[in-house]
Amino acid sequence: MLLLFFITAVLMVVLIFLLRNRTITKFISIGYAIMHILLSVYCWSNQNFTELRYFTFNSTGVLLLSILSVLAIPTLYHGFIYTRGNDLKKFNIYHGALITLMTFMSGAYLANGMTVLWIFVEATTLAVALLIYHDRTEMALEATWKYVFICSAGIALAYLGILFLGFIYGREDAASLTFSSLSVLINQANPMYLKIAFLFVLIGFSTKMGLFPMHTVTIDAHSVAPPPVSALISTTLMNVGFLAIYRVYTLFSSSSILPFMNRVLIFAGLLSLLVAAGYMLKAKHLKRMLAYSSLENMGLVAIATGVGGSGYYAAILLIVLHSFAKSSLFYQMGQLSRVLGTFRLDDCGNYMKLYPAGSLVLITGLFCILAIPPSGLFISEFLMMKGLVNNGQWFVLITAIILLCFVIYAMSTRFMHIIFSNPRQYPEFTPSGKVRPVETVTQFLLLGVVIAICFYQPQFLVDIINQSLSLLPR
Amino acid sequence: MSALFFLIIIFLTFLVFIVPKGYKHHYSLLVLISGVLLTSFWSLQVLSGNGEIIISTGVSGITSIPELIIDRLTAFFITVINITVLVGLLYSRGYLKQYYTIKNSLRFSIHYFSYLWLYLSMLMVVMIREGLPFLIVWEIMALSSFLLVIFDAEDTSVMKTGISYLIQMHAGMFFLLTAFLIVGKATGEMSFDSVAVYFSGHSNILLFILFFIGFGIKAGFMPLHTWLPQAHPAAPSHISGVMSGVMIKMGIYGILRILMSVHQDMISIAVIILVVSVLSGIIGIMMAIVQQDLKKILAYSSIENIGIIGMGIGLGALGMAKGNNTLAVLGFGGALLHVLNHSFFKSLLFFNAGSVYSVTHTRNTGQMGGLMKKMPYTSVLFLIGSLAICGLPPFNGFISEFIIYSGMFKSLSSSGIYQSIFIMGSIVALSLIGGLAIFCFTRAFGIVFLGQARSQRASAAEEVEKSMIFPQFITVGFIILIGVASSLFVRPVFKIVTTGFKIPETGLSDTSFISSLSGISVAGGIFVVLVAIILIYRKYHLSSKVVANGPTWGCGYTAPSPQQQYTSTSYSYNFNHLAKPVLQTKKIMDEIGENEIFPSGRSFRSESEDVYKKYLIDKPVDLVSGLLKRIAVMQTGRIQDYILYAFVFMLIVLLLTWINII
Amino acid sequence: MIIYLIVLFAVTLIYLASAERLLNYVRLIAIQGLLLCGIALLELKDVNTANLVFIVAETLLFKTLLIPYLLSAIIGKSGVTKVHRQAIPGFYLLLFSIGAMLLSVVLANSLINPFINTIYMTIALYTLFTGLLLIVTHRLIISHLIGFLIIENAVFIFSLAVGSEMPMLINIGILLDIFVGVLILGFFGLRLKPNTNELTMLKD
Amino acid sequence: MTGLFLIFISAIVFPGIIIRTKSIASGRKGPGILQPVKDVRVLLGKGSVFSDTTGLVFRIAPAISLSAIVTATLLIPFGNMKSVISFEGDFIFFSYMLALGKFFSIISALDTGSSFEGMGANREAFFSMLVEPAFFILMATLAMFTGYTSFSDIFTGFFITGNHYVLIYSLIGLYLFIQIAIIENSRVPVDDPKTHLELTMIHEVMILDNSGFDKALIHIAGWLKFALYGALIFNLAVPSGWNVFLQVALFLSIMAAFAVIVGLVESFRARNKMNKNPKFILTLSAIALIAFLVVLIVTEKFIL
Repeated sequence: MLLLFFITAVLMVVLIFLLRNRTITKFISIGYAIMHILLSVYCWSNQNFTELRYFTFNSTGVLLLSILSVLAIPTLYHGFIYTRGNDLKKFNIYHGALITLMTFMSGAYLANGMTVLWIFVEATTLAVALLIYHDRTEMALEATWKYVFICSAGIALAYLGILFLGFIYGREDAASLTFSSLSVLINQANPMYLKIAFLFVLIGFSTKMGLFPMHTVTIDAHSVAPPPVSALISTTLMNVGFLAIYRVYTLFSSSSILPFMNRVLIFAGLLSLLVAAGYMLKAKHLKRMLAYSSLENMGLVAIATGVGGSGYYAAILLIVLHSFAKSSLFYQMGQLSRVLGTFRLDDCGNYMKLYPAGSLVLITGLFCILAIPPSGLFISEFLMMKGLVNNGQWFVLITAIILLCFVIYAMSTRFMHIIFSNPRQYPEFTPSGKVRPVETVTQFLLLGVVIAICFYQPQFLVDIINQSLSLLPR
Repeated sequence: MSALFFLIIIFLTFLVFIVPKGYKHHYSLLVLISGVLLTSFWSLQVLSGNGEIIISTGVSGITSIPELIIDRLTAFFITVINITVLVGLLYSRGYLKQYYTIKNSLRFSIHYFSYLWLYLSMLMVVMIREGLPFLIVWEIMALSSFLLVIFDAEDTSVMKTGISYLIQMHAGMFFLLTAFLIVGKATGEMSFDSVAVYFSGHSNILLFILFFIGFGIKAGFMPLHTWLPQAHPAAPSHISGVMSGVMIKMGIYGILRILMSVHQDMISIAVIILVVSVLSGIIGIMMAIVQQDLKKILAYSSIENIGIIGMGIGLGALGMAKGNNTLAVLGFGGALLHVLNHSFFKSLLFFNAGSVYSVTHTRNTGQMGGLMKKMPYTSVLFLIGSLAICGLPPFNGFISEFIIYSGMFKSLSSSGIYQSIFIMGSIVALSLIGGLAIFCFTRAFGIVFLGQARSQRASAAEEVEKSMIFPQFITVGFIILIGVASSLFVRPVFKIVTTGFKIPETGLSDTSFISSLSGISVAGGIFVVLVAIILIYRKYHLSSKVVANGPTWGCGYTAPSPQQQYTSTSYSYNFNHLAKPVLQTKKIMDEIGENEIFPSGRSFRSESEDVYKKYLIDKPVDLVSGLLKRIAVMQTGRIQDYILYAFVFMLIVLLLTWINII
Repeated sequence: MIIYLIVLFAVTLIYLASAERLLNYVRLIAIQGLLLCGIALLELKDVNTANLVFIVAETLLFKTLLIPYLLSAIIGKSGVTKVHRQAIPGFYLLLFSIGAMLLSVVLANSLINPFINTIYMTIALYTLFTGLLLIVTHRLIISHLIGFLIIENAVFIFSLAVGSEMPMLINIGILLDIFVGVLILGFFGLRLKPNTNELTMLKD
Repeated sequence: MTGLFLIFISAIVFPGIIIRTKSIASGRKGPGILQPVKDVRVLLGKGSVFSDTTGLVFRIAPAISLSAIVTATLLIPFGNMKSVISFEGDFIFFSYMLALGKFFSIISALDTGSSFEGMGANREAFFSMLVEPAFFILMATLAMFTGYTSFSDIFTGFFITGNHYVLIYSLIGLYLFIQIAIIENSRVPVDDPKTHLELTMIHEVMILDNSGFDKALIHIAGWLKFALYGALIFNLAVPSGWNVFLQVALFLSIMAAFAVIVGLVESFRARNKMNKNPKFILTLSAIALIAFLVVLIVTEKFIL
């Protein structure tokens, strides 16, 4: 079934570039989205089943894959609206690159070996580069250049980490061994190797995950990419980065360096919170601020994983809910740019009068992303803090709380400024097409899911998360 | 089955978005009334019968819908919530008419939706006992009140206050969160009952302080109060009425619930509460006296009344610590009754301040005056409210202060040296607060309603429409009812306290104390009869005499102007002079330079900014945000710096592992 | 015999640290490609044809011919010949590279492991550090590109250090890496306008 | 009931005695004792002028303040006969009822809208706020000493304890009640009724605009307040056990002595500077606290 999926994907991309017809490209992309949903349904039905020797459907991969399939439809829908004005060539490049990106990401989710995962992650960088460069502006060029360069440099570092993995067993095709077989040999390795391997992997994949050391380029990429693409980047692509680090973390969790890993993750998480809070206070551009909020949430995920115990559940739940909340906010950016014409915060204003449905999305989205209780993110924040209190890490708890308060202050002032205050100079920009409120339906659905999970977590979600934590120490 | 009704009401609140703009008010009134009926049915059932009702819905999942447990204390707080929230919504119809044309229908639906959810979340706060759902509902209360406060968010100062309010509520919630987590860590389960288990095993003082700070921020005790005087003037009046009448009482509810499960070192807890409440009471009312903004005066006087409630609780705790049952019952009983009374007269005062604002469009007392002639109903209601808040006899404020006083006096003779010093201190504090309250509210009422109109706005004022006046008669009815027939209300309150705090049934509730309450009613009755007799005789007497009108006695000065009247600053001048160390009143006038031969126009403004806000909130926040801004210099745009960060991060981690910190 | 090639490789690294002209960089990259091809062929004993084709393609075809050609085209277009004043003075860079060399020797010895040939470990670490140093200390985009290519060479040497013969998967990985390098060079190098030798518009 | 009757009589006589002592002290014969009553009767006969800036409050305030003081008198016991209304904690009701009277007189002064009356109102509110704690400390001390919390029980139980410290409390109590009466009625040390400069007055300036019937009510209220505190002084000074006739005689003589003292103080002492008053009033609370310390020692709580 997976092979069928890959082949049809390649076929579709080729068709798009051959036929060069706008409606056909639309149908192909919708067909691809449906096929993707079928794939995730298939993966749900037979979990832990290995296909094509390098891909197993283990629970974390399947969970993140289903998030991608859920987000595929709205991304395409908003993509159609966004690229309505572009010429045919750009339109086709956009959709071709989008399909390749989604295929590579699905491959990364299901990979069962580090090198296979590494190859797909490298491939996603190339696919994303095309999408970021969609607007063909000077800033887009610079952002793409930086993104590709830093990502490949980071991934090269990650590859060194993987090679260190290989040194541990001395066998030639070590890197290609599946995770399960690797975990058996883990404890006779020299801990210094494991530490350096984990460090390299963490720094390498932090470019993808948007965690502290190499988060800088993802923020540039978000501020330049078209909103539906940045919705995908800031959610599913970051999940790929998280998955890579998470795989290595589970791999090494049974060895003696578990405390080292936890402390490094908390250290990186706190630093990303610090940087995010600092930049949020100075944010002048709306999409960059959302990118910093992703940095902050990924910092929380890192702290949650580093906390252990109830923190693991919190991390996975945070990843799932963050994907929904952040993507709905980025879809809303598409409409906001059409209504207000700019992302510079000083020129945005009285959004409530111009587009009430959108401002309602902004208000609910603000509370969901800031983990203020009706949002499910509060549950994961609660579990994270529960872990912190159980481990007695008071310093981490207090700094996290203070930084979160600053982040809440910064984001709510800017969001409320956009919605309520009247801008300094009324923008002479008249909205091009009539922005129909029906476009916000997808965003309300996603935010509704986030709020619903705060009150009632369905059993299937709880089971799959617990399954994905089965390898980790209790 | 009754849980089903509650879920239906919760569902109905979402439909307010669909209802057309004109009928949003009626729809939300309908939903509110059904909620009030349902919950008051439950609370009456509990108050009349004994024991508690448990309403649970059998839905599972990690955070399944929690059980709603209603015991006597919850039933009491439900009645407090129901009455004021209902009157608030009825009042808001007239008040919001002025915004009808300016704001689009989504703003109104958000407003009514968050009003209903403020009501529901307050109900659930008092009904839920489990840790996590309690925190969720606690934050929903803060969130819905935030949305209500920023109703007219067009002007940025309202927006800024709203956001700083949200942040302080969120910080308060984090305190509660940490406290519950500590309990969860020790006892494995997070709820109010497991707090009792924790208290029996461990030292109570630290955990109590955490809870006290968390609930104290919401209640508005002195050092944590800084959001209150900002949020209330910014909010529309019916919201600030409901918020300061009812919402800050949730903090008091939380403190009472925790106190019920305290086992050891109750004395130090009682001393902490007493000291903090005395501080809040005195400094709260002292700040109220020097404020110019009418709603700020009322906000600071809420802090004072919270201080009085806290004093009652502190004395109750002192009584329980020393095993002095009369002090315990009277202390807690007085505090609970003052919660009810305060919700009545404070919401009454805020509603009338709202009527004044909706007519004169200003809150600055310096521009009001002589409104009594133009707005008779509003001013009579404001007068009743200020009489009640000063605790003057025929009204309900006096009853609760009387209970707290008699608790203190009764226990004086039977208490040791330190306890009697504390009680004497609180007697002095309470009497001082009484005097200061009279000073404050004579100033507020006199300057705003009496004398001549000081500005064109005040002279052009006319009475608000009837729909804003009639709902307040419910509250006035309760104020007078509690004032006169006080034993009707005091007996159930004592029952709540004795069952809640497990204090053995003293002879108190039936013989001597109730007789003193009836004594008060008799004396009050005599007073009213006397006044009536004198007034009737006066009417008859003056009918036969020559009654003429003339200008006020100006000591010969023939052209008095309204500006010469005593303004709010001059009224509080000598007090301000006396209380200089506590209230730093700043005089803002740009000095005249030496070489300025013909100085240009000067303006003088004196304001007293909140000392606590400056030192406790503004300074640390600016310090940390300045630090954060300096740290965030990483996004330099150069690729080599980005690679450098990775390199440096790796070196730091390797270094730390080498000297094995990590 | 391999030792001589490795020592020569180390010498190219030192020259890289002290080079001034961009064209020198290109020549050094080509020499490194050659050396890598020699080391790989000598190191891997039982090389089946598929592996052989891979290695030759990687080293000879890409690293010695295609990439230097693209680099010189970019340098010609961008009009910048020397790198002085665009980076920290060469003398200090050389000091850093010597420091990096000592560090890699120390590190390689501390990571003694029966499966790893420590010589390869030292040279790989040294290449990695030089690559990072080149990126960090220069402001020109082209020197960033060259730094990146050197990190690619470090990865190649690392994979050699693993064992006697190269697994297929690692080859694909390295090939993909080099492909990305070529993509960056080809697509972006040409597209960048000559005067934008450093891009710093996107910042906060 | 006899207590009530006696208080009314002494109220009528009280102002006359003060004026008489002041005139004798200044070498004049002075008007008759009942002269103030005659003035009031003249006032009742007159019509009244209302300023057009005043409203409802100005018209009902005098009536309310008078009836507040009358209800307060109902609480005062006489000898071992209980007062008309007596319940536990009735002195709290007593002081808050007086406060109610003050509240209305203050806002009626503000209602006239003149700067003089505003000044008077502000001072009245400010000084009465400072005097409240003194009264409460004294009553708390007495409640602590006797163990009861209503006027009648305190005063009856006050002398039964047979403890010679009783003398100290009665002396302190006497001094405090005299001073409180003087402050409440704005007599000399705090305010000079005879001054004609509105800027320096307190109580007189608040009733500048009242006329006719209302002014009469206010005068009566003033007298009653004096009689009230006189009765309290009597209850503290005279043990309740003695026979009734002796107590009635003593009551009247104490009342007269109280009036004479007020007159003498008014003739021989100048008025305090206005900003010295807060300090003067605070001394009262300090003295009351001394009484509190004495109680602590007496009831062996504070072992020296």
